[in-house]
Amino acid sequence: MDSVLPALYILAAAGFILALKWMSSPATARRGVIAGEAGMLLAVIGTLLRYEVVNYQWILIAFFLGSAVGVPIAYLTPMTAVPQRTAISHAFGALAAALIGTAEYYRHTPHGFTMGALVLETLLGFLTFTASLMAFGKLQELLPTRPMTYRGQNIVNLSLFGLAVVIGVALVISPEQTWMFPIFMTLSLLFGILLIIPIGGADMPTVIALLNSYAGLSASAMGFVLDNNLLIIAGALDGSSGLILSIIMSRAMNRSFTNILFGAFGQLHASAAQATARPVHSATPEEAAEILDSARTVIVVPGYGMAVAQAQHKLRELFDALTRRGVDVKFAIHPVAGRMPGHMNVLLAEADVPYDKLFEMDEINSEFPMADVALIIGANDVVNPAAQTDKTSPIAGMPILEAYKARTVMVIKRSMSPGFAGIDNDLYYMDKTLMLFGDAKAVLTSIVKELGAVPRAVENGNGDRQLFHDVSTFTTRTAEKKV
Amino acid sequence: MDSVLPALYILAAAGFILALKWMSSPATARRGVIAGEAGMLLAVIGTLLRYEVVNYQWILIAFFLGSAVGVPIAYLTPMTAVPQRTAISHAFGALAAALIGTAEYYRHTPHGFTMGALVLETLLGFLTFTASLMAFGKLQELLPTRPMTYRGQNIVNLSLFGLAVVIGVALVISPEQTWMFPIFMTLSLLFGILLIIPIGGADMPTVIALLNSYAGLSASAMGFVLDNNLLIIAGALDGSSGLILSIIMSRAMNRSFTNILFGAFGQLHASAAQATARPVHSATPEEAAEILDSARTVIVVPGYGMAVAQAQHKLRELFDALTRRGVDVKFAIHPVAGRMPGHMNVLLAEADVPYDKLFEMDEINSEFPMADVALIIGANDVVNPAAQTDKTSPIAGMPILEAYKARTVMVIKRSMSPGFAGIDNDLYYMDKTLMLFGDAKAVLTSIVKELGAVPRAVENGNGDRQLFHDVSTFTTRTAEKKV
Amino acid sequence: MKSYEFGLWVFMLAAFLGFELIRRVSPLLHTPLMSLTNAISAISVVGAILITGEKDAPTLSLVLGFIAIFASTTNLVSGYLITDRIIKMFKKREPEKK
Amino acid sequence: MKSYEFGLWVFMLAAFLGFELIRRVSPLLHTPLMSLTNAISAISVVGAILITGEKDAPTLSLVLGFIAIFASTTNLVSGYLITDRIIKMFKKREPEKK
Ligand SMILES: NC(=O)c1ccc[n+]([C@@H]2O[C@H](COP(=O)([O-])OP(=O)(O)OC[C@H]3O[C@@H](n4cnc5c(N)ncnc54)[C@H](OP(=O)(O)O)[C@@H]3O)[C@@H](O)[C@H]2O)c1
Ligand SMILES: NC(=O)c1ccc[n+]([C@@H]2O[C@H](COP(=O)([O-])OP(=O)(O)OC[C@H]3O[C@@H](n4cnc5c(N)ncnc54)[C@H](OP(=O)(O)O)[C@@H]3O)[C@@H](O)[C@H]2O)c1
Repeated sequence: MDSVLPALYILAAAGFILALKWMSSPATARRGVIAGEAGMLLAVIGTLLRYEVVNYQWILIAFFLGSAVGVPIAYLTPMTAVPQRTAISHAFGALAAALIGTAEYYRHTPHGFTMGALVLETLLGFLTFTASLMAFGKLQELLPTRPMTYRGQNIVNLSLFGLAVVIGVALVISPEQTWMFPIFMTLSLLFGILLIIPIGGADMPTVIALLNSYAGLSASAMGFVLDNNLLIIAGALDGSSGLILSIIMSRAMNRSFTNILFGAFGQLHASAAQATARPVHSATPEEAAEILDSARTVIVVPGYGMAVAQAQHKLRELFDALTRRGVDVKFAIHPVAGRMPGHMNVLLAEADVPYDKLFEMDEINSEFPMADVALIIGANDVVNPAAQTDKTSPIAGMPILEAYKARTVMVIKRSMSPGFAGIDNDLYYMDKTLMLFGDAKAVLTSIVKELGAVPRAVENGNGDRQLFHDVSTFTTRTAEKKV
Repeated sequence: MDSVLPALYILAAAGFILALKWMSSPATARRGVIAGEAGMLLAVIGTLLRYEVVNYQWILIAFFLGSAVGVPIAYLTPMTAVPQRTAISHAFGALAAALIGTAEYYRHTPHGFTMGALVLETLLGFLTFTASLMAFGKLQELLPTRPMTYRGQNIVNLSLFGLAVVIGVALVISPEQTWMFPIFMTLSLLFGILLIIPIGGADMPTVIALLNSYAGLSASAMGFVLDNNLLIIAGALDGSSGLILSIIMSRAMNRSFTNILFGAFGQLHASAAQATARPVHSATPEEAAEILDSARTVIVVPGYGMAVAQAQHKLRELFDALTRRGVDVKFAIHPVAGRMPGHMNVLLAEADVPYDKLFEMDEINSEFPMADVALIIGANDVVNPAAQTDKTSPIAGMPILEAYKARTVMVIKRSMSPGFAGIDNDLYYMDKTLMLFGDAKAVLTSIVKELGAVPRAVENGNGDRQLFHDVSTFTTRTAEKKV
Repeated sequence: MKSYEFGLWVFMLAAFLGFELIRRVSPLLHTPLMSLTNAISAISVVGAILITGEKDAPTLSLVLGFIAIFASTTNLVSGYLITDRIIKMFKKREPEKK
Repeated sequence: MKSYEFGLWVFMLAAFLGFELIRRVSPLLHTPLMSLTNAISAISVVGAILITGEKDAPTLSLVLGFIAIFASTTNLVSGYLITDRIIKMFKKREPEKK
């Protein structure tokens, strides 16, 4: 037995590693999930069999309750709510780590290096717990999503954090002073809340990835406390995953961590969106259907609005209808379209769009000049040419999808109101741009219906397709907020 | 001190990891070498400072002697001899590991798991030692390079290996039976020699990579014996590197390990190369210079012959001359061109060809149909269309550079004799193929000289370049072995 | 060697490995990646079992451990199941390929 | 925990890491990669120092250790220097780029 248990743990760690390795491509991803599950199973069995573990009843009850809660969460969470679920799950994970650290402290009161690890574990655990709960609240819109700021906020937060660190160090030096522990706990919990208050709801995904990283580090620290390699490894894998994702996100938004954590960005620029009354061309779904039908190549740019409107299934229907008519349809996916990494990919996959039709920014940008139509569905910042042209813009330097280079640009959104970054988009005022105002799902439904009615362009006797519309003839109206 | 030394080791390991990480691209490769050097320095210092180490004089003398031998090797080895140097260095490394294991056995006679590791260490160490020496001998042509086979060879080898394993196991069971150790040693040494005898010189690079892997494993095993993590890590990194390189090589040759180790491949097919007298077109360097000068795009395919002839510098001159004349010149590098992984890249880099002109097989294959000239210099197997067309060919299924799709194919080699795989190449007999018989360096020298004499095609009043030659007018002669 | 020293070795290697592995994950799969790492972080369940199941665990350990097991099991179960659910959505359309 | 058990952890992680790292190395650099790993394998020098420098090392240890230090130092020195020499050859041509 004594030589089997360590082997189980090593195999469990290998399972987690393989899980991440196989996650690298869709073809092997399922195998990855299975490897991860196998790893977890081995880890749990390997732990239950350890000779120190003698008391099973509470464990089994907790297992049962946890599964009873976990299964419905897994099956009932709509795909659009995945960010929230991720947040709440970080809260749970961090809470577990923090509580284990607390229990260990009161039971064994370790010293030296181990106590240092324990302090780190509980600090990160508790702050990630409350911070993730706050993030959940903002994403689920239980809390106001706009950043809440007040003068001197950063100073207050930093001093609080400083105080927590000081007490933490004091605990490491003299672990016997148990009266300090509850204070330390409270400060960590409080800091988690204060950390999130000034951050806008739209910045949550980056913050969540960062919290993922903290939760991972907390688990690693627990591994040092309990002298358990498996915990150290799983925590380190988790920690690096969160860190990399947040780096990818902030890079794709061309922003720094400090800016996200202390910038209260969403607030700052919300005011920049004064609806200057400039004329735009708008079109009806029938007109849009005609144009799409006569195009040879269409590039669809989905964004956050598609997610909100849950329009992915209708979009698939449009894709099918156009493909059947011989139109070449591709999807251009910006790395931060939507509100979490890979958001669009998941939604489109859910709606059965084949993933070989989805293209990353670098792959597709060169194709926009050849595209007849760029169909933008509820995306805004990710196609805003200001990022390239206006050096003073808050999104200056952020890489964008160059939809403005397509021959015709069609935009589905409800109004002229801006997106996450809160800035106006010149794309909408271009001569070749047509606005299709309305909810993404509703507009797409109409277009699909109209497409059924329009006779196929290829059947017009004219073998080769040609764009026969002149955009400038469409209704011109003055842009106003519609919502 | 006691807490500094482990830190030095951990940093050393991180240095090795970063070294490999930064080796991934030319831009960071130098940083990688420095990280590796720093890691090694930390490891050596960290070891010298350990309290067990009290006796310095022998160590310093050995350091000195080793450096005295190592420095000249590093600076005097010509680039074409890098494979041999690699082989001899594996021999040294493996010998070190084996001797340390031996010393440890006689000093402490470990038991159980540790003894198992020791047996593995010495087995792999000794066999890699002799095998690498043999490989060195074949590559340096001190030994006959053709595979030496006899009936029942595989059986003899396997029984010898089996015997070594049995004695090894016996040693693990009762380590006190010291009389077995010399027998075990001798068998391991012998097996190393016998392992290489049936393998052809041209298969050596793959074998060397495999030996690299063994040497790494041996170092890892030493880490288990001496209870030293740094050794375990460095050995494991080494071991995986060798394994991956040998997998890459055998995959690019479309062969399996077993086939290389037991196949005596080079021998088998040497007989297939009967010079069936078929006519080929041959041309003079002047004619070649004219054709190259009038081309717009030239793709150069270098091979083993370029390495043997040391023609890389002349090739660079040709590249410069053509580029100056406005010809677009690219280099197509097959993964197993030459005799070791990355062989062509190093030689061309040595001759100052910018590495952004070198293209891997997958990148360039689609460009051959658009190329005016494919200039093949001492390459044979890597452009043999039989790999795609002839299912019975020994290289069937090996991915090739599709030089045969170019408008004109020019081949520089000394004769009609085959390359490493020993098979005829239909490419040479195509109507659009011109053979330039001679040593690669000599032929390239003449072409470069002629190019100086030919007036520039673009200056012929005719703005656009055009191919003005008709290949079929060139001398036709009957193919015969020339060497 | 002290045991935390071994811990540092393991942590260093695992952190490097994590970076290399995650950097390779296609952006296509970033969402399931997040839920997978979530599920993996439920490994805290191991620590929770250890403190709850111990012989003569004090009530505090029992209560905190119980909550910790509950919380991590929730993560574990929902994390893997939802990852699986998401992954299943990713498919090439077979008929189109042939 | 027995010390070889830790060794197994470390070995597993390092082997995975090695695979991930090496798979990423551009084929352009396979030759210097081989000499770099060669140089790294000279880490045997650590073991050699340990057996040679020990207090009261028997003559056998001294002799074998001496040879081992010599052999690995040769590798170490020539491995790094030649890698450096090869790497220096790889350069983009600057004037061409601008
Ligand atoms: N993906 C990530 O990981 C991540 C993380 C953090 C931040 N972000 C940020 O999120 C932004 C994402 O850009 P994005 O272009 O996808 O979105 P966006 O810039 O936020 O724009 C979304 C647009 O969708 C429209 N919309 C909302 N509901 C709609 C509905 N029901 N039907 C139709 N349209 C609707 C909105 O206009 P109307 O109100 O006029 O309809 C809005 O302009 C970026 O700025 C990015 O930096 C992303
Ligand atoms: N790169 C690796 O890692 C590696 C490892 C193991 C095996 N291999 C094998 O090596 C082969 C490499 O293919 P390859 O196309 O590069 O070489 P190859 O097929 O061996 O052909 C080399 C050609 O160069 C010619 N040649 C020799 N010396 C010459 C000189 N001084 N001047 C001009 N030409 C000369 C030879 O023809 P003449 O005698 O008529 O001149 C010969 O046909 C493959 O079969 C591969 O599988 C490669």
